[in-house]
Amino acid sequence: MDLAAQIEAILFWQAAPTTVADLARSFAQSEAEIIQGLETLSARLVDRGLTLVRTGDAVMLGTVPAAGTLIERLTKEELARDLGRAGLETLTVVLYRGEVSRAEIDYIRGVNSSFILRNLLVRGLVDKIPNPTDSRSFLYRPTFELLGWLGVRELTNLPDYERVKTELTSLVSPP
Amino acid sequence: MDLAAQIEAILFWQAAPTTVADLARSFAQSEAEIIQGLETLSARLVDRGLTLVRTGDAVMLGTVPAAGTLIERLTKEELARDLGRAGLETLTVVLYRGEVSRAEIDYIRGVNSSFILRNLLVRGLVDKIPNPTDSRSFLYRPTFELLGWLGVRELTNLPDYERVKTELTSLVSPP
Amino acid sequence: MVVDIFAVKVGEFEGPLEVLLELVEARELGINQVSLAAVADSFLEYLRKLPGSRRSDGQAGMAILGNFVVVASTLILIKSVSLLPTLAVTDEEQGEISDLERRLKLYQVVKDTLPLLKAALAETPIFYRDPRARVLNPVFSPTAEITLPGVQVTMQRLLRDLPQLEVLPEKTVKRLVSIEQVIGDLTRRIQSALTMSFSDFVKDKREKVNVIVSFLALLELFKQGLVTVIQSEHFAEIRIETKDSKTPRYG
Repeated sequence: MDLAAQIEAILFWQAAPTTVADLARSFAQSEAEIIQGLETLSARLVDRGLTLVRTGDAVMLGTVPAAGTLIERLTKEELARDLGRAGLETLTVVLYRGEVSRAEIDYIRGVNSSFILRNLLVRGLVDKIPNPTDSRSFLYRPTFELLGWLGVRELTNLPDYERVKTELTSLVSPP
Repeated sequence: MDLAAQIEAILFWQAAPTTVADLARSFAQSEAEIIQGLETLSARLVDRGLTLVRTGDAVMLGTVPAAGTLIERLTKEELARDLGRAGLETLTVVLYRGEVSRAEIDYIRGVNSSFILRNLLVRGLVDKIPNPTDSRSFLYRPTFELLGWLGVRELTNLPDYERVKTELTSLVSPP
Repeated sequence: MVVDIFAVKVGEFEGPLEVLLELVEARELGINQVSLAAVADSFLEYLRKLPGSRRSDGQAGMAILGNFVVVASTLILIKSVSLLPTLAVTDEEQGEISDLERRLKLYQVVKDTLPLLKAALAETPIFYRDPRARVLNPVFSPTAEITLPGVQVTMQRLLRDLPQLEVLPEKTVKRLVSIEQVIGDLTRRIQSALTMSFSDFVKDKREKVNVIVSFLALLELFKQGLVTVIQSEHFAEIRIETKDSKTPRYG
């Protein structure tokens, strides 16, 4: 069994976001080799029922969107397509900025976002990590769950990703 | 996408043994067609990390036996790792609430707890029982072993039990 | 149920940038100082009507109103400068003006992206395996962190961090407290600049003077009737209240 197949088995068993670093440690391989293995796996999954989803440096196995209609019917789980405008605005900022502080979200939206952020955290659509430049605050970032609901395998597949990201970034930190 | 790929997606997501009859119903196909699809899927899974496991007339997706040693080692490592803040928080909520749904844990913690709950389940610190008010979800409760470890005979012996219970109840179910 | 109370608190409010952008876009204008000056009156008018209809929204409504007032004060500044280019503007004020422009452009990018995101959410999702679905043979494996004192401290922290009623951010409070003063100062500055350069205006069309007079009237209205900020004691909670609207008397 080659590395790609072994990675597939581990990702299936974990059923949780797994970083490239974690995989490298588990297999005692370099991160480059793991990335190579992930690419092989990804290529193998073309036309299959499963797909590899990536956020930042983590990966997770998911079902292909084409199989989603049936599962959607079976789960009866509705995302909150009732996210509302506040939710959608906040998700847009988090998705296209990647990792973003609450201060920046508030600045862009012009209103306090603490309640909507808590709501999105509870729903598992965003998660928070300590802010490396300010230990008292957090950075918010998209989760696999969110990418799943959007049916995209990685952030770069979001609609108009490059344009929107560039516009937001240049306005947030002007040259 | 063909039937075999769709079956793969469903089995992946179900994470439980599923009968051919169930699959036939879900896909509105004959059992013969489902069996054909399962054979195609089985052939495709050769040399991959996943395999089709059959028990009686039920099938499920599992990891290949060759990955067993690795998974065993990773499980041991996972069990030896510290719970961390997220784990302690979740465990604390389960202890003070006694029997609690994931939605309520998420609300009290202000973040989603799916992944950390799995960790607590694997460690035998909490177990889950069907939710009497919602058949699609579960309630989580502390295990006897956990109470033994903490040296409390009953939950009411937890520190500040009455005060915490009152505060949580007033917050969780508003007047 | 838990989730329901939460939804109410999150509630839907139109934010100030959303309103301002709608005003600018309704006139098919780009985002710049000129267009902001052009919609300042409409924005103040919107704000004047806002509190009455939202009085029942309590604390959250107050916080929203606070955000509106902050944007309004910058718009008043922009409008004043546009009416009287000779009006002296400090660097800080100029900074506030460019900042509002920039935020509005940012908000526009976000707003234009919403339909794309909505469309993506309507697509079929990717599903994952539920990590809790199949946990086989759990082995009781406690760790040294799990102690009664640890559990007690953790619960205290959780209770402390439960969502509280919205508290206005300090910066907003500072600006709210001084909003009347800001308007008062500006009104005086505009009036003196107007006296000083009145001859310039006479050369211009007569309407311009009318515009300035009516804008001053609007400011006056704002000052007298729109918003009262109440702080019962130092560090106490700030409350913004609306007075019943009375028709101001202007000669």
